[in-house]
Amino acid sequence: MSLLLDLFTIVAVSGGLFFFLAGTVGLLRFPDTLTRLHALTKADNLGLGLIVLGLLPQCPDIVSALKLVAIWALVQLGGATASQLIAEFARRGGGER
Amino acid sequence: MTPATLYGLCAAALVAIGLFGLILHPSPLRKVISFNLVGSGTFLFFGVAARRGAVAGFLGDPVPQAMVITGIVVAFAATALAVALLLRMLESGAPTVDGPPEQPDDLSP
Amino acid sequence: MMPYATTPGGWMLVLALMLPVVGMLGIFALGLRHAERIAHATLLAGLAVALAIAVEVGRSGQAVTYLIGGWRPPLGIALQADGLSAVLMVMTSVILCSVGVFARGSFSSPPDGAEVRRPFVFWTLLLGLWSALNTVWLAQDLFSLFVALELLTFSAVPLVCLDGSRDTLRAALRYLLFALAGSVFYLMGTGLIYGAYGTMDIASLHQVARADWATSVALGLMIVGLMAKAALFPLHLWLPPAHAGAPAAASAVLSALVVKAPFILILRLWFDVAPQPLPAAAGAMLAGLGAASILFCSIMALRQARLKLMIAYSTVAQVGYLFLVFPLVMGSAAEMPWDSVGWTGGVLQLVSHAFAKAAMFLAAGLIAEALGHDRIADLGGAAKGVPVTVAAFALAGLSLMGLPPAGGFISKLMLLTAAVETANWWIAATILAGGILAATYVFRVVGSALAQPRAGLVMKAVPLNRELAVLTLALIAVALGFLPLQPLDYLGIGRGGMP
Amino acid sequence: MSLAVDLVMVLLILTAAVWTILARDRRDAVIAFIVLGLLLSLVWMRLLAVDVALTEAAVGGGATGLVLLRACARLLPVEADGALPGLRLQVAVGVLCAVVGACLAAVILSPPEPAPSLAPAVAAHMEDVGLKNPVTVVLLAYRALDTLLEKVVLVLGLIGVWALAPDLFWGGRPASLRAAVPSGTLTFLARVLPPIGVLIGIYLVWNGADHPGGTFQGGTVLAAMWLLVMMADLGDPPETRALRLRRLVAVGPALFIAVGLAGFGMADGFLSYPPGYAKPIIVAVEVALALSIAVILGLMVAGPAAKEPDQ
Repeated sequence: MSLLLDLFTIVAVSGGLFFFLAGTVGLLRFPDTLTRLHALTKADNLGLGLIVLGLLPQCPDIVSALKLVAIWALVQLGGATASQLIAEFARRGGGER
Repeated sequence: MTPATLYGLCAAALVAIGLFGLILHPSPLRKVISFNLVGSGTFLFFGVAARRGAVAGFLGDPVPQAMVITGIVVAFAATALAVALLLRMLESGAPTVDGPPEQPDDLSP
Repeated sequence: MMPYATTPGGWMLVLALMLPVVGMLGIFALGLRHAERIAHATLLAGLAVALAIAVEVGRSGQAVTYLIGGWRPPLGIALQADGLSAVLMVMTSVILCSVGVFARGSFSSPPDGAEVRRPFVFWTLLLGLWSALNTVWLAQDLFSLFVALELLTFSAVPLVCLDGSRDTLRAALRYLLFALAGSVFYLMGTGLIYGAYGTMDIASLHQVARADWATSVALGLMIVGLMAKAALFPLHLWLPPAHAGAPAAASAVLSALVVKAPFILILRLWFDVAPQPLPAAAGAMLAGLGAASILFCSIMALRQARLKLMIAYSTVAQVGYLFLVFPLVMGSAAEMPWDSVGWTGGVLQLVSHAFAKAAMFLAAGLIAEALGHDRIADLGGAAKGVPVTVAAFALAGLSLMGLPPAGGFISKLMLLTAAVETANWWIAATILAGGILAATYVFRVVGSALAQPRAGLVMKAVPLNRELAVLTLALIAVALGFLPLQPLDYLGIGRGGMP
Repeated sequence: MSLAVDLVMVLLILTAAVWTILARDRRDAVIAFIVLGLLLSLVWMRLLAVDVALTEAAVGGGATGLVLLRACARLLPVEADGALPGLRLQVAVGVLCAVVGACLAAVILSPPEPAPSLAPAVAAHMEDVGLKNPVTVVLLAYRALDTLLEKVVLVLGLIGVWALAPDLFWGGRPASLRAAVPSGTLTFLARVLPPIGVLIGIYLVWNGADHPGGTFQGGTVLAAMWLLVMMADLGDPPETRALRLRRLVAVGPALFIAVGLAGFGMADGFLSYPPGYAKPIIVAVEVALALSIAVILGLMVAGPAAKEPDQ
């Protein structure tokens, strides 16, 4: 049983890493702020979700598992707000440099 | 080459880079940032001493770790005071103290 | 291994530290209405505590020690008042009390009880500065001394830009940047010392210090950092505009006391922490910078048009005298460094300069209040308007120049004899040249103050009690001149445990 | 293999540091510094110093970054503000810094054997204090004087920041922290996050006695939540003359000193705790300190008074 869980963890975490990589490539390749923002938020949220999912079976007890999920939720909240603010700033023509 | 020694060398490099900025940058805000860099390097030296002193079942020697926490607090207070002083210096275009400061050239509306 | 044990009078050391902090927090929490009462009560109580500690040190013949929380170093922190610290604490409290009396005039809270910025900030920072100074004199732990140095910087910098004009703000920012750079260098040295010895306590370091590469790099960094904070010659650029820009009461405390704290730390590192004997070249280098300070900054003082800027430059010069002590004491024949003439001469120079410089800055403040400006060229009529202040300025100048019977004379003579004994002729020459330069810039001011006033010069009256506060400081500076001309054994108390 | 991770971390840090110094525009320098702050908190995790990692993340990346960003926002972008003086000077200063760095590296590369440590001494006396987190035991028991003086440094820093207000504005409210253009998203965040943040802050303070955490880390999180509320214009910065605010700032250090002085009577000296009662006293002092730190940090970021006190 634990072998299955370890296998699941490896697959999920590596999937997450792949999405992070995709997000970073998107950040470097895309032309303007809004598309970069799009790439970043989508890939990173999905990447982090997969990593947290992958780590859940490794948690010693339910409390630390819940802490992991809480961390994931907070990063979602923070990330979404930050990207909204940057998008509004970009749409208002800020950050032309 | 233990991790502690590696981070010690990184600390030495941080101090050198920060000192370079502290001496050369004419703008006070950049000097404050460079001071924080040198501070981070200095705290890493305490961290290396703490990691090497990890005995008696502790993950690290708690005494230098406590000193680093005190040092970080003092460094933050120093940065906040320096930045407030810098903003007030640039705002106080007018030498008179009593009236509200009129806007000099390089302060955003 | 540790000579520390809490001695009977030890609790007074804690009082000396905590009294100003409690006073400052009281003023902060209760507002300005009570500020002056709290400040004066704290100043008087602190003076009593400092005198009691000095008496206890003299009576018991050994250092008064206190282990904070009952924990023995190297785990805990020890406070210790040896002869030197007791003298410094009494000096600090006497100067702060007279500055308190002087400042009552310029920093009084308005009668309607409304809270105003300048007096509130002045009284809180003055008490904060005092607790920092007492910690520097007493703490035996290198990291606690770092926190004390930061406490000192945080109290002193806002005092410099208290009047809020643009150039004092620029001077305060430059002072803060220099002080922070010095503190971070000092902290780096402490980090390396902890990495090498695993303790921060001065007494234990004294017994285990090895003359290896790590220790010399650490002590080198710490001393360079402290030199920046003590405004020694190449790193003195921040001091004159900062001390001249501050209000009179603040610049008196800055020049007389705040600049001395880093020097005392260098003295402690040099003679208590460093493995003895230290290379003579290092001592000569420090003395060389000190001599450069004396000559260069005395000449700069001569060329100043404003009185307060001239006094600030003379501060840097007189601090240069202190750094001459290192080669004189190391080369002396006396078996213990503190039995040598140079050590007593250096400490006496520090104390007499503190009283003389405080009196000078306060006198300059009163002259500026009376005449409305402090341009040296036309101080004419000051002697008629504020005679007691000009007399105090002259007496303080006497001590600065090193003319008998002032304290400065005794200290410079002791330094001179030490220089002759240890055949450091260039130091002897510097001391004499410094004295002559000091004489020229003091007489220039006194001469122009005695000149005939311009026609129709109207002068503001200055209350007598403020002038008397300045006069007492000047008289103390002169009274120091009646000390005997051989090493004071009081200064050697409590240092026996450190061979 | 783990050394490779550290090597990558060191390379990342040095690039961020060089970028901070050589960035042409100050905003880029501040952003690079914030990145550096977060990387450093990872380094502290690698050095197995969890309390310090929390502090570095809270301050290095968070509070200091916020102060510097607000400074950038209030200073018009001067072009190429990061321009360095002449090349010859750069080379000279570069050599000097390289020498300092080399001396430090040489010291690091010759560590003393066995590495000196006070850990056994800390372990030996920990049961007298009754707490299980060694760093908190050192901060609040063995070296309690340092922690007390550090809080006094914070209060003096606040007085120093307030002293920069013009005489006319003394006692008034600091400049408003709200963004130039109000944004609905920020208001949403400022309504959802603070309750969670306050809970996390209290958890950090409460947990600090036995596990990593502590007064300063918890206080910084509480201050961040207060600043977030003020930034979203849901609350104005308080009047600096309000006595309630002043007593909130002074309550932490004052209680710490009172407990310390009480040590004369109840225990064997200043800042020592009666045996058996050490833990409840220390936790009480920690709660008061965290409150004061949260208020002081928030006020220091808000800055000096910028408008006349309300009549």
